[in-house]
Amino acid sequence: MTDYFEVHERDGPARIGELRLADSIHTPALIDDSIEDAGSLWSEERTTPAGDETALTVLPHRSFPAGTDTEVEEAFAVEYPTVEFPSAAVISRETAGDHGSDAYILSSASGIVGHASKFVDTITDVRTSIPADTALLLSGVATPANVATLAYAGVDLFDSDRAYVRGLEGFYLTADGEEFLEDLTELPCSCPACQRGRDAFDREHCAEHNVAALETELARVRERIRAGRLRDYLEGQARHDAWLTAAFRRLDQQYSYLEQHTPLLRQSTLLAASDDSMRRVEIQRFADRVCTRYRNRFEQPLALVPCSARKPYSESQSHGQFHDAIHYRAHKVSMTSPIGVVPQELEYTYPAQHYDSVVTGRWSAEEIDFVARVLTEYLEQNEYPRYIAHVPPGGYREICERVEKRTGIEFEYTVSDHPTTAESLANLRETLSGESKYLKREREHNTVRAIADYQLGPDAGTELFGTEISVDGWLPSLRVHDKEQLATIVPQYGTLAFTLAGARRWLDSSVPTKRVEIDPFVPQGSVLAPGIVDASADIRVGDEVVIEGPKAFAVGRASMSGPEMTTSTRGIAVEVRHVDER
Amino acid sequence: MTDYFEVHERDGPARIGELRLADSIHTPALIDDSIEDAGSLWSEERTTPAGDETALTVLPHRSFPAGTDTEVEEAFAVEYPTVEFPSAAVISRETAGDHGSDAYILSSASGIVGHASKFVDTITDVRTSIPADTALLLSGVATPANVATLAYAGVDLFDSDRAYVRGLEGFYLTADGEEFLEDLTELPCSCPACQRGRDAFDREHCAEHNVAALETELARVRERIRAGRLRDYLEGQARHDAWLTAAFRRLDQQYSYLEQHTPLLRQSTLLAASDDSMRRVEIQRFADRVCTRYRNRFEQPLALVPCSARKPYSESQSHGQFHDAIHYRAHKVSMTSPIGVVPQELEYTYPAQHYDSVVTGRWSAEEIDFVARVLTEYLEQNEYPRYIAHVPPGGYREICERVEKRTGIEFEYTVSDHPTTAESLANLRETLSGESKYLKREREHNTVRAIADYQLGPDAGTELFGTEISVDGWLPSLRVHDKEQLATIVPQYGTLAFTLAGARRWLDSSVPTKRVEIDPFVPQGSVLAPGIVDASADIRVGDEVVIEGPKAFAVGRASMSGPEMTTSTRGIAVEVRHVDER
Amino acid sequence: MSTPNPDVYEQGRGMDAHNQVMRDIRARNQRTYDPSEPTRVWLDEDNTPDGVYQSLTIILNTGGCRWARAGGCTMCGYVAESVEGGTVSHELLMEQIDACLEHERENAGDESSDLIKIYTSGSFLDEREVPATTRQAIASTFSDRERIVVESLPDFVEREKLTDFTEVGLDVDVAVGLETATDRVRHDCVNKYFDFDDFIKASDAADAAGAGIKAYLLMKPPFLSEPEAVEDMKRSIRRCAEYAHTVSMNPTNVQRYTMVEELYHDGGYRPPWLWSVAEVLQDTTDADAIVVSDPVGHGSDRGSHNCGECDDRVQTAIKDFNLRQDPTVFDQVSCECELTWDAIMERETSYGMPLSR
Amino acid sequence: MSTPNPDVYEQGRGMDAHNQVMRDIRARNQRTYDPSEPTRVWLDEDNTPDGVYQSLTIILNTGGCRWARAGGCTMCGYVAESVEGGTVSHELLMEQIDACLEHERENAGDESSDLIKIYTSGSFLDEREVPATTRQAIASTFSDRERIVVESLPDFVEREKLTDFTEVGLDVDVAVGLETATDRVRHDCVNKYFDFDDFIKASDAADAAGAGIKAYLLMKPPFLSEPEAVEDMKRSIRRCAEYAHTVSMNPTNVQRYTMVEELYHDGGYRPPWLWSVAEVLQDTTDADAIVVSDPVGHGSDRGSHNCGECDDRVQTAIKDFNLRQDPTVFDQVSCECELTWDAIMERETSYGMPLSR
Repeated sequence: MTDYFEVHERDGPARIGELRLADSIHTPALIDDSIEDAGSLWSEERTTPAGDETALTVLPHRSFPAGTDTEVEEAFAVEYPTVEFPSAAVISRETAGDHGSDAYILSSASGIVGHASKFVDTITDVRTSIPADTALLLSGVATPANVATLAYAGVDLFDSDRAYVRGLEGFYLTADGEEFLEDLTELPCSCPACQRGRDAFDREHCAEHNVAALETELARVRERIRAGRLRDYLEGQARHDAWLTAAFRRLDQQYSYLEQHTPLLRQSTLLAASDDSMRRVEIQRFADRVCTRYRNRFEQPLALVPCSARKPYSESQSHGQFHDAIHYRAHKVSMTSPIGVVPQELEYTYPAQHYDSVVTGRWSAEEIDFVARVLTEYLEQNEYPRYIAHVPPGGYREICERVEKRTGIEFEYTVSDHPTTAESLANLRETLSGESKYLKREREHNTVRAIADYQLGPDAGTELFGTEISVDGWLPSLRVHDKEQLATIVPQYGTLAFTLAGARRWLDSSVPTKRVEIDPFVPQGSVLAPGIVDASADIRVGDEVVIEGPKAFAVGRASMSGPEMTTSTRGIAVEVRHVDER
Repeated sequence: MTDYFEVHERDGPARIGELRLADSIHTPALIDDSIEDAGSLWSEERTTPAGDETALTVLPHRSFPAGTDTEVEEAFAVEYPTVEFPSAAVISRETAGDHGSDAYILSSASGIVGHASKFVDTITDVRTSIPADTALLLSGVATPANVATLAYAGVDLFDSDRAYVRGLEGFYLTADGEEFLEDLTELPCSCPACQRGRDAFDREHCAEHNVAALETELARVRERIRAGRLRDYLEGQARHDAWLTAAFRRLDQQYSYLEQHTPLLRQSTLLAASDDSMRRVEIQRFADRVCTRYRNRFEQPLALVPCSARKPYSESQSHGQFHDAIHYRAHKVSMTSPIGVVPQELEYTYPAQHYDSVVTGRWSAEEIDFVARVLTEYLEQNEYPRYIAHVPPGGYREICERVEKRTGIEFEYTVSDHPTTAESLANLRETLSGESKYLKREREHNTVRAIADYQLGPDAGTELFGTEISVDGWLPSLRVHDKEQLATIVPQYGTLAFTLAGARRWLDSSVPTKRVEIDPFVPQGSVLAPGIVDASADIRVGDEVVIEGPKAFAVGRASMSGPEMTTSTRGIAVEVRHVDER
Repeated sequence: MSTPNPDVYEQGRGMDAHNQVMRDIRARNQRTYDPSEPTRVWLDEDNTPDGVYQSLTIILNTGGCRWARAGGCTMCGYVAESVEGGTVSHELLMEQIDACLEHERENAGDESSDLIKIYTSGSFLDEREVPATTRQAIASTFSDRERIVVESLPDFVEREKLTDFTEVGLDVDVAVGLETATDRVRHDCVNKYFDFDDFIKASDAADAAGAGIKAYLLMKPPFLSEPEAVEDMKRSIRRCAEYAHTVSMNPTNVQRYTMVEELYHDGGYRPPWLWSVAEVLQDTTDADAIVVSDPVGHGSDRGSHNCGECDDRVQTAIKDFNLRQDPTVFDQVSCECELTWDAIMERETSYGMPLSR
Repeated sequence: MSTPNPDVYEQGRGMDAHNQVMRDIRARNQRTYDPSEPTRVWLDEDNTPDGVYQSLTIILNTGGCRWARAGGCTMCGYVAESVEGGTVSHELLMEQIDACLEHERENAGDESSDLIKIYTSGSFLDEREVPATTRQAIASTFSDRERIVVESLPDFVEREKLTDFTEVGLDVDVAVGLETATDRVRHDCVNKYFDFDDFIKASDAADAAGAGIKAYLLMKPPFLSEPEAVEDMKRSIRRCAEYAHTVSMNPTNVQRYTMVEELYHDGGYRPPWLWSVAEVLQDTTDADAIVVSDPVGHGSDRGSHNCGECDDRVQTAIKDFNLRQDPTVFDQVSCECELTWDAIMERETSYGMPLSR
């Protein structure tokens, strides 16, 4: 149905889309000059407009402004005709659904923007109700300050009306807020309107500036989405307004909505610049999987160590020293804010080697709470013969002591001042004297299995790679074989990529498979959404998936979530790695 | 000595200054075309340059780049000549001091920018060593992303060199960071260089853009300083880079440096958008003064209530309801994040009616820690016959329970679900039945005394207004009389403004007076820095001060801190309210 | 009531929904009123076909509009001010009239008002609201005046009722709350059940009695954007002018316990700009009727307003226009916010409104 | 050593400070070296007044520079590679020479090098480093070659020592680490104690022995900006050319346990750009000497480098220039980073450096 909108890139619920008009618009964007309103049915009877590809035509509608009662909405709801040109249907939270249009205009926009909980509840509801590959348009609300948050929540199209009118009202808008024009001594902007200088600058120039600032902010948002770093941006920018901060926090509370839209892996660094970073899906998901899916397969004692600024940890000087002291006689688990705990096998797995955080030596109460909670859960799931904590005093130590109280475990502490002093390292070495060493092969096998657990579910490592496998290559670029090659660890993400043989083994195992069912064709390079019959609901962008159809068996990496695959009619759904004709 | 630099406005250590060249430069700013380098003494012997008012002349110098050993610095330190034109001396952290120049150039800039703790330690050191009314210049380091933090720490002058060169190196700079130009699909900026579009945009354009972005950011910084809202800006903007976040956090740890520069009051709203806001001077100072200076003078029970979004609390609907239920039978103290606790007498006092915070219903562990600590200290200082906690479940209740554990106090809880339900309000009303009422006069007297405690020190309220006073006006605009008028409460700040009679009483009391000693003249409207002989070190911007000189006795409000008054040679030091010739 | 057309089913559903919602909203109102006092009474000056008169305006408390009790108009909060039970006796109604005369004496002294205007927030000509006896008594009470205006829905306009007034020598006008000449808007946005044809019939009946029609129009019911509302008013005034000698075009104000208030509260409604009122008045001087407007609560958030700076000046110009019908009065007022209004008129859509507050 | 001038006091203090700091820095180095092995040895091609020769370069381990032991040059880390104790016996020095000859045989086969270059990280002509006996034995060892270059501070350049070589038929050059012709820079930035006048005297002494002078210059000691460093080199090359037939102008590289390394580590120093080297070479073709350069560690952060893309190409051009003295070799290389270098040359000041990494 969606002939004129396609999603190209995703960063959480935000996306880079393309509205395929005569001149394509790359969203999130302003639609200003490319929209034609066929008019309201409240004021007049209307006929279905002619429409063409030069503009998005708003089909005749009865809009329900914010505050309209649902009974009224039901009574006056209109049926939208099927048309052959790019079209938008006007909807409310109540009437949101698949009306066959390319775009949906939410008529209550003015009532939800500025109100964090209404906004988040409405947008998540609407976005879930309309097809994934359609654009959501909010008219008359976008400002340079709010548009990043709006796009982050999943809004694709905007107009400049609000920013323009606000300028005429004497408000100077920027990405960091709104000022009375008359309060400004100078103009903190480099747009053409602002070049004329403060004295010559009137309200019409202010309106012009506001639109330029909005366009600039949208370009920034698009660039951030392309880089997979919109959330990082918001953690700073949204703080300029209390409602925007509240909005992204409340969105974090809509975990399942965000989780479905958050990729399993990214190339870019995740910047944890505030305690809010801990509530990101990437962080919560990692902590959750470590506690519920992963299990330790080593028999040696636990050696808890602090994380390092350098990633992966193993490349840091301090971890080099820990490694030397441990000398294969303990299972190294790193404690870190904001990630929680990182078993040595998962040091390469996103986001364990992809985050950067603010180092001031001070742990916040939130950080201590979070890491203590994760470590407690981890230790409740994984038993060790001994528990060694090679951690410095302060936050790390406090966490360990909390965990001791909760779990009854007693740590052997090996650091008095700092973990990398000669004395501390000697302590660690001696504490482990007499412990058995694990072998290189064991370490490699366990790494492969741990990543399988993490990626596919509890016990997946054992189910898939429990016996009769061999591993070659160098960490983290390991290859797993049985008779033939089954999988490889992708070093930049620390995840498994399957061969067809690996995919078959996965399918045959008791581990739940992420499965994409396709029409009778043999995919070349990628599977497009229209060719998909069904897809597992738990598929996330970046997940390994098995593709099955009457004519082909294949394996690849998902470019859409499962729900998006089943509701989309356009766009690349899976990048295929290997394929067999049937 | 400083003939060519004057500070006009202050916002923490940041300031709006004026470098009085032929064309004045308003700082923080780029000095690019207005600096003349008389050259390095490392490479050649130099003579004192001619110099004139068209530019800031850098006197012949031996600069010590980052990493220079202090012994070398001492051995090669130069004496700067006294000159009659705008001049800058090149200094290091070691050689910083009063060299008689208008500006000081820190030669180790490239070594400290990017390193939070080095940066903060160096700048606070240097800024404290050079006179307050001189400009600090950091050359070759400013970028759109870091310049707000640099200015916040107290740097006044910059140049575009780094931003320009970075552009030629292919880095596209914005206030939210740095991207490889080649990674950009489009240009998120509206400056003239970026108007040409991505395809035609080369590295020289990128350099041009970077400089425009830096200039724009500086304009934004200046506007934020003028509005008293630079810190609020940083709490968002600085999060785009881990080192900048670390820098403002470490600066928060330099409490005495920040405190000296932070005004006692502001007109603008303080936005608390993250847990870092709790470590702002304004917040810490309020909490500190409530716990150490203020004391409760009511005999009624304590009624702890939650804060309201509307400020002052008394104007909110919920506090209206609490007020009705309490009906003068308890001392109302509001609990609030991020302020801590606010006794009813201080509801108007900055920042109690000047903050806005993010409301999501969730309390962070940091917030709970902070408010619990403040409430504990408060209750250790103030005893009540009964302790009633009219607070909702969740964070508020958790805090009360923590405080009960720490203090041994037991609260009477009067809320089951929500504090404003009819049931809860009835509970509160009934709990207080039988308690005596305080009188309107008592409330007014205690308000005046509480503000005096807060503003002037422990027991100030009793010492100054303990007996024989009368109060008229309506809260918060109260006037205090004995025989003549002594003081007024300034309603927008909730602080006392003294009359001459009030000032004399303050001076005669045992309460430490904030005193400014001046030369023999009669100040008209304001006292300028050069007229000041001495000033109390604890004077802060916004403080009431008593002015004494051979020819005049006066009272006014400080525009500079005490240390700034004594080290400045230019600028308005005190706005005089009343003056008597002697 | 309405003629069969393809929208019937939908309209019926719409009306049911509107009524249901309005009933729920009104039910939140707990207050009751004293039936021996008029709802309101005031003195003013009015432009009539015979010139400018001093006027006495009476809002009779008659127990409220029957239609409103069923749900009623989306913007109307007057029912909220009516008595409990729903009917007011002849005696009480006459007590109200006496109170009004008392008010007139106190405020106008000797000078009695030549024009009497009686509104009931319902229909004065509906005998379930105002019994024939009362109507006749009132006619007789005011027989010494020049002209009387009585409010009624078109259904109740019958020649016989009007002759009660003409017979005592009063010129009589029926004030009809037409709201708009566009049936679709009147039905779906205002939730008023009659058709323009009913208004024409009422006009014929009044004509037959020698009475006049004063049409009341409503600028910007809910669900219309600012430009749609302005357009609707321009069209409506021109159509009404064929049947009414006077058109009172009034901007919606946000009354308590109404659907409009719900929208307003949630950010989905803004009362019309005073510039819009001025625009319509200026634009329709060609219409063959006196066109007046009386923005209630002008300048407040809930009333018709501009930016806050110019509201009083524009209101004064409107008042002036009401008396003089001279569009140049609007040339005397200007404000920076006209730019904003221009932009709203150009940009506001029904799916992106309100674009300003 | 230096002539009295108004800077004496300051210079003395400066030298004391530099020496103290350098001693502290060097003290951090814990490593020692085997005195029976040369510090380094390699084969290369060299341009001499008589044409291009195959050369054998030997860094003799002589126990290190006495000046360096007092503190020494701010950029010099060679002392770190010297033996403990500080003197190496004749026998061990000859063992080192044998090892070098072995290296030559292994790598050059039959073709023996006509040019021998002996450096000591100190002064070959200082008899406390290399006893007269050893010097003479080495002269005799290489008597079958064409030319020998020996390193020395100017103080030790005496006619008698040089005739040891001329007498066995070797052309001889003294390699003098002049670093810069500007006394102020040599003293304060490099911390080398002699004056340009001492260099002139040494040149006279060499002349008397029929020996030549090869002057070594240092581009960009600490405390100079990029443009100052370039300017200093251009001036120095022109002044040296009057006394030396060959000038080897070498960019500073960041050696371990040096003051330069301290600055570099803390962000206060960047080695010179290769473009700066090229600029100086191109600009000084008018000087009456062979001018060459051999950037050590080119392209690395610690060596002379450009942007990382073009380093190898520029280095090749420099090597080419060394042999051909043809400035057009630099026309063959270009890179986007020349723009950056241009900006650095225009903008970098000594109080705002380094402006790039």
